[in-house]
Amino acid sequence: MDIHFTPEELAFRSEVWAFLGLNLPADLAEKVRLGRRLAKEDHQRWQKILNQKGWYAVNWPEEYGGTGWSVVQKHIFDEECAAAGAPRLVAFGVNMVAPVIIKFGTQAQKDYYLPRILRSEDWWCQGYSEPGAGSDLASLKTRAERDGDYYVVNGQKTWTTLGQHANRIFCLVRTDPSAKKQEGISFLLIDMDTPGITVRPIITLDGEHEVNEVFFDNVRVPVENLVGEENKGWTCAKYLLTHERTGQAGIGQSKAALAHLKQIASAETVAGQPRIDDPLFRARIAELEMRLMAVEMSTLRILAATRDGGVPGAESSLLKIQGSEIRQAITDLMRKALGPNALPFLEPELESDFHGEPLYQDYSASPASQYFNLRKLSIYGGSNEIQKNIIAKLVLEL
Amino acid sequence: MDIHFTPEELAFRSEVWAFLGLNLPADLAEKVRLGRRLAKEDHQRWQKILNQKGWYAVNWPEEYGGTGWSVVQKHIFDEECAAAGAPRLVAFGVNMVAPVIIKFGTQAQKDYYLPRILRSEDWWCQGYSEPGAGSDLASLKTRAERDGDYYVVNGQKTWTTLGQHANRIFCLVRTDPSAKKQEGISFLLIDMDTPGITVRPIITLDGEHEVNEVFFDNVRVPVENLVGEENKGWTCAKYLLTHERTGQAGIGQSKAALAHLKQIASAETVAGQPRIDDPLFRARIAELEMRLMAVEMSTLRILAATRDGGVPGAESSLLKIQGSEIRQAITDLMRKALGPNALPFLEPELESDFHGEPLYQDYSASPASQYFNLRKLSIYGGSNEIQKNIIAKLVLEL
Amino acid sequence: MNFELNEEQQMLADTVERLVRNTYSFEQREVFYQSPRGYSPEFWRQLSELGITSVPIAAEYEGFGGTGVENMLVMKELGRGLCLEPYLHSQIYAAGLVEQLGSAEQRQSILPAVAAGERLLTVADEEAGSHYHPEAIECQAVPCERGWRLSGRKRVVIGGELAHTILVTARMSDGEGVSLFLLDPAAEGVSRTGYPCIDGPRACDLALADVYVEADSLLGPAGKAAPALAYQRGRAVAAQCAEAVGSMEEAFRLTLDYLKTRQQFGSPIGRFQALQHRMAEMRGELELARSMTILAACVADDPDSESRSRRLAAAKFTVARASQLIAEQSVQLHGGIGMTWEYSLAHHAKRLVMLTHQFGDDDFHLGQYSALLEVPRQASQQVA
Amino acid sequence: MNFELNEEQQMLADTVERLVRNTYSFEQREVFYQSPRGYSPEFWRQLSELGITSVPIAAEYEGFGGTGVENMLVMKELGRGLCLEPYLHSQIYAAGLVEQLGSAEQRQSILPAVAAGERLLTVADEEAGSHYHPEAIECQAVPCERGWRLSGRKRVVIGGELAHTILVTARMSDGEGVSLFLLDPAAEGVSRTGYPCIDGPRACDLALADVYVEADSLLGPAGKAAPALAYQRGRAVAAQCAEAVGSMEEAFRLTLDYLKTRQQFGSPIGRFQALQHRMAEMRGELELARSMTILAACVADDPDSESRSRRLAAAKFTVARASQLIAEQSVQLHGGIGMTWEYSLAHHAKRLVMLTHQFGDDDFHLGQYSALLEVPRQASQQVA
Repeated sequence: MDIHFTPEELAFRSEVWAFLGLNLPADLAEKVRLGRRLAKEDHQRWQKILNQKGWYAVNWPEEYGGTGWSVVQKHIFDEECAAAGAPRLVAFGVNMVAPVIIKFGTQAQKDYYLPRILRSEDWWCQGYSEPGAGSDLASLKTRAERDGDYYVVNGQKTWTTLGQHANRIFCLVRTDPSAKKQEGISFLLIDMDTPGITVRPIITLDGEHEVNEVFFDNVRVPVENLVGEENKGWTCAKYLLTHERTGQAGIGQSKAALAHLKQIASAETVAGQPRIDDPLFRARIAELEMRLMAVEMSTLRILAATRDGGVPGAESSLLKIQGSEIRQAITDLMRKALGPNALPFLEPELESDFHGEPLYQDYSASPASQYFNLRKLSIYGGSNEIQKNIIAKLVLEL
Repeated sequence: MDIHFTPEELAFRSEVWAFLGLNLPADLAEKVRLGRRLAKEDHQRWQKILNQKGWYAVNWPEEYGGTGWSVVQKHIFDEECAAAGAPRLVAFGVNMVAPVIIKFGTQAQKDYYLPRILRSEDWWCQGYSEPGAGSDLASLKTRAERDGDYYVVNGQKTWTTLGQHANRIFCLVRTDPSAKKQEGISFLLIDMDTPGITVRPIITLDGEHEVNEVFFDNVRVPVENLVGEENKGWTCAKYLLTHERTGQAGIGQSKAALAHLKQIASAETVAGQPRIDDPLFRARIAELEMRLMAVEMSTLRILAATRDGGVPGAESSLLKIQGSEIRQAITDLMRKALGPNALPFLEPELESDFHGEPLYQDYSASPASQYFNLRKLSIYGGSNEIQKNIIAKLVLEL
Repeated sequence: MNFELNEEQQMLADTVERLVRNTYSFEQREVFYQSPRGYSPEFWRQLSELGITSVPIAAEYEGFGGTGVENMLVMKELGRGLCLEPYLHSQIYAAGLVEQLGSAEQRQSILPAVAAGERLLTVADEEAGSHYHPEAIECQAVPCERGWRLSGRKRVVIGGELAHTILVTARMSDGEGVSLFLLDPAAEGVSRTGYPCIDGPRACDLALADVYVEADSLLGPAGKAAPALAYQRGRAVAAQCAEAVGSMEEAFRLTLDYLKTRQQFGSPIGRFQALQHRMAEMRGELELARSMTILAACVADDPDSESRSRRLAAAKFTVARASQLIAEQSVQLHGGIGMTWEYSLAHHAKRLVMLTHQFGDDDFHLGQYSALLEVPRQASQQVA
Repeated sequence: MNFELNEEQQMLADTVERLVRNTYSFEQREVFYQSPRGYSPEFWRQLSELGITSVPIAAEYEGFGGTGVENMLVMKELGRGLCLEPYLHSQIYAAGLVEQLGSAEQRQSILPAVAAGERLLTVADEEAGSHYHPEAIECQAVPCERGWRLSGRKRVVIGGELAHTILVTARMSDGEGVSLFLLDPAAEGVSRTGYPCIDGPRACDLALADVYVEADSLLGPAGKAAPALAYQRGRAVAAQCAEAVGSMEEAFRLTLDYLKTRQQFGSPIGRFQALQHRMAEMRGELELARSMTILAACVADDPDSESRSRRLAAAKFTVARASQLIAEQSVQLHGGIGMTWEYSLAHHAKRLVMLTHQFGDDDFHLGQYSALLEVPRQASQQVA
């Protein structure tokens, strides 16, 4: 037992650091640091750079193009990427549908989809939630009826993150309406260009268009797009959820955000005195930093204890709760550090292509927006309440 | 709407203050201030002084010897008593069984018991909880079977506070075992000297003997000791519970405790600097004082909104939760203010008759003990969880 | 001590409540928000017709002569409706400063028009580096012939784009202390950059480049505005607490309704005990916020004292904490739907959180209270 | 970086676990507590026979040469059993000071006997007004012929009644800084007042009235003990975190069992969602405490650095907060039964809360961490 990095791990960190220094575009890092919106092209640009190095599909098995890194290496990579201001990877393709295809897909599906994901030719989105089925995911109603070599899909999905960019969607659909809840659900891959699909934006409280409603009106999906067995889609869903929750811990992101908070709290002054020198505010930052240290150690410890490449079972629920709470707490303090300067709602300054003079400081437009935006962290991917239910049931056996 | 005291209220405060200055024995006040145990005689001495003035049965209707005070007057009285270090009144007689007897009792019961309570001739205790029926009070099992002019009582009560001093106990007993839960329960007054009653001490984590188990083995209780109707005891119980919860808010006690905390935090020094000058610790005290101010205002407001003499319904649950939490929070800080000096467990210094030299300071023996002792506040009188259930059901109608 | 409204007060509350309910549906509010002024001149006209704009102004200036309690009643309903009009900054805060500091002439020339809703005021007292400390400013007033020249930048002046007169704080170049000036925003050298705040109302940044103001635009004695600013910020804090309570009540009501209707796992989600307990806790905090808002309203017009300052700080602290709790938990209990622009709840959440960014957040008022904490003297002798 | 115990470490953990389970039932503990020494000499003998008392001592002094990880494994089991023996103060804290500061002769004469469990040590470094700040003391050392005279009072010396040697801190009368002296408690002028602490172990106050100690009782250079005290307190903090984790695990286990068996309202109370969620939250905090305890164990023997200090402060802070939460909630979830002397849970609760009163509570370590917080330099230039 030793929490010190080995010489090999330190060398790996240097390698990552050097790679980022050479290859991460400065304009991208700047946008990330300032909390700007990232355009689809911004994401794709970075994905391609990573893929060229072979560092895009970090979580895949080596035979499919993964890195074979240890839990600690992945952690170092995340942390360095976040610290350097690399865009957070959009998980739906590379870290969500891909592991499902690798585990449950046919050879043809693997051969077709995985390279397209690696090359950023496909942008995936997730068709899980429905208006009537949020936390109670298994009560979903979108139907897929077999018609020859096709499924005919009807229904509605919602909270589809970045669906406006996507050309593909993976969906949970009900293939056997007579079966009970979890049974009778299947996992389908759908081309967003198929006739009958409509995407409608949902504007969130921070004025952003990040999520969407997706409507399916007699959408014909070839049966070979079924992943795993018909009516066994819940198995894929559960497998994917633990992947998703683990990814959501977001330690690297939190560390970068905390560093940014400290910069803001040092730059913002009251009567010339930096906010970070106020004993109470400093203690709040200290408390958060200590908690983040604890969450980081826990994440590493829990991931290291797993055997199958760092995806724990029910304990991923703990990581999801703690990871989301700490990210929210950091944006809370960031907003507070700005005092009255957090009030202006300067949407143009948040645009990906904003190059003007900021009204106040370059960092001042995003903290309040981000604080509101990140309320989602404790809601999506299974709300934190659902995670506590899971812990009570599966970990505590209550 | 005006939260300022009227001239009459200010005059009343002066009157109470003057009375306490003349009549509260200094040795009693000293024991209270230092958190010493109070002997039965200590309580009785103070009760008799109050009764002589006509200020003992504050909550009774005037015709039975009550004061007819307004909610604000009662609050002023409580606050001044607590500030002066008057012993907290033991509620079981004067403020618990008495209101039940007044509301549901026969004339004979009123004529007999009320004067005895006023004159401190009876010490009452409460026979509610049972080993198998804590929060789920209505599941109690102690039976009372009719045998001629007597009930024959068998069973066990527990958590009987100061039962070792009592000569009377009021009990909830099951008179109809076939009825469902709340039905079939009756409210009985029992003489503790009746053959078949055994009292056994329970020692709590702070080493105190404050609560007891009471065993009933074929205890014969005259039928005229039934209060209200047979099998309708739950009505009395509910009535009493709102009285109990309201009394538990304990604002006066909390204010006195907070003042004591500030004294300790001023007296305890680190390298010569009073603890209260440490910015973080000072902020913790400030936060608590602000919260207490809010709880005080809420208590007054909720009590003032009631018509029948200051006993609200389900909203008393809010007062119980907030009142108990704040008292616990004060003892928490008091313990912390002492640092390592809170560790010694000096039981002799807590004795009512301790007159020796304290090992450290005269205030240092009790804070840690009190912190542990007051964990009871969120457990008894219906745990705070039960209170939240009540709020959800009766106030929020969820 | 009594907690009952008198008949007149109850009527006032009912009037505003009805007006807001009838003219300020959430859909209407969105229209007002998107409009050029960012609020509803028509609603403002109705407020003035009903005499509501005159409530905080003294009777001698054609006002209603209301106290903190009347202000509370009005602000609570404006908060419930998420109203965008600059009532707090114009009618209460700025008008209060004019009334406290102004000469008889200044008061007579300004306040009746304010009471009538015809003249909008606001206060420019925050700067980039002041963070709720109105004395920590850099804007300067240099004396010149028959007046002063003002230079500096002001931040986040609520309602500043449309105000007819802006009360500007400046540091005296030739001495100590902060002064207040009546500024005509059309004066040469004044530039305003407007924007919406994230919780709805519009504000502006104000740049003052050697702006000339005449001698009679000084409000009160030179360099001595700090006590009045502190006192009137206290009145504003009391009113803002009421606004927050109105918004919290509405957010709580929406959430409670949602819990009773939204079905998951085969029953209304309000049947789940964990959510019930959270609602009970929120209800408790709301109750405390209400109580402290009443306390603040009742002491807002008391003479200045440490006790008044402590109580107002405690009120803002309590209300700010409750506001954030109820904002966050209301969204959480709603799930995704609580985060959508098209649902009023999301805007209540924003309002409740961002209100804490005016007149001091919870930590600011915790600091204020700590500084004023009554500490026993020579306690060690007493207790040792 | 790896989180696995090696075979030897696993064996050590199992050995202590078994010994504690077999000899330290809660009923036995009560007997030990009531006995004159306040702990079990027999259990101590068993610890020494199995070599456990030697774990923290370096091999050159006939110790096992364990690191922070081995100390953690031992302390966790002692915490689980609520053991009353002064392992932490004697074998880890005091022995560590001797090892770090002592001359070769001092080390050789003391440490082998300590490793064998034959000689008990403790440290007297707290005074009434020091509150976790070992440099804030008043006890004085006045030089005299061939030695020093010590005067002053020490508070709450854990295990001080039975220690064969007490390491006493004193301020040098003729200069700056704190020194450490080896004190024979039988020396003239030493008086001890013993008592139990509220969480079980016994301690004493120590009065030193012109106590003569010889020149060779000085441990390390005169006036320069502060860095060693800070460093060894760090090792003690790491070990104490482990003790707390053992106790938390047991309190959590007892509570979980209780929730599964206690029936109310017709079902086990563990079926109530509000209690389930609270248990999930407690489980989360326990997990964090475990992780930080591992971190602390791994850095405890690192060379002194700000990074080590930060991590140890963070560990103690995290563990102290978790300890209080789990103590309070375990009692609450048990109801009255959790408050009774005859049930082990109540004693775990006391232990968990009162452990925070040694080596600094959560606020103390929050302050330490704040002081060491890494702050970006010239951040305003970087970000502006």
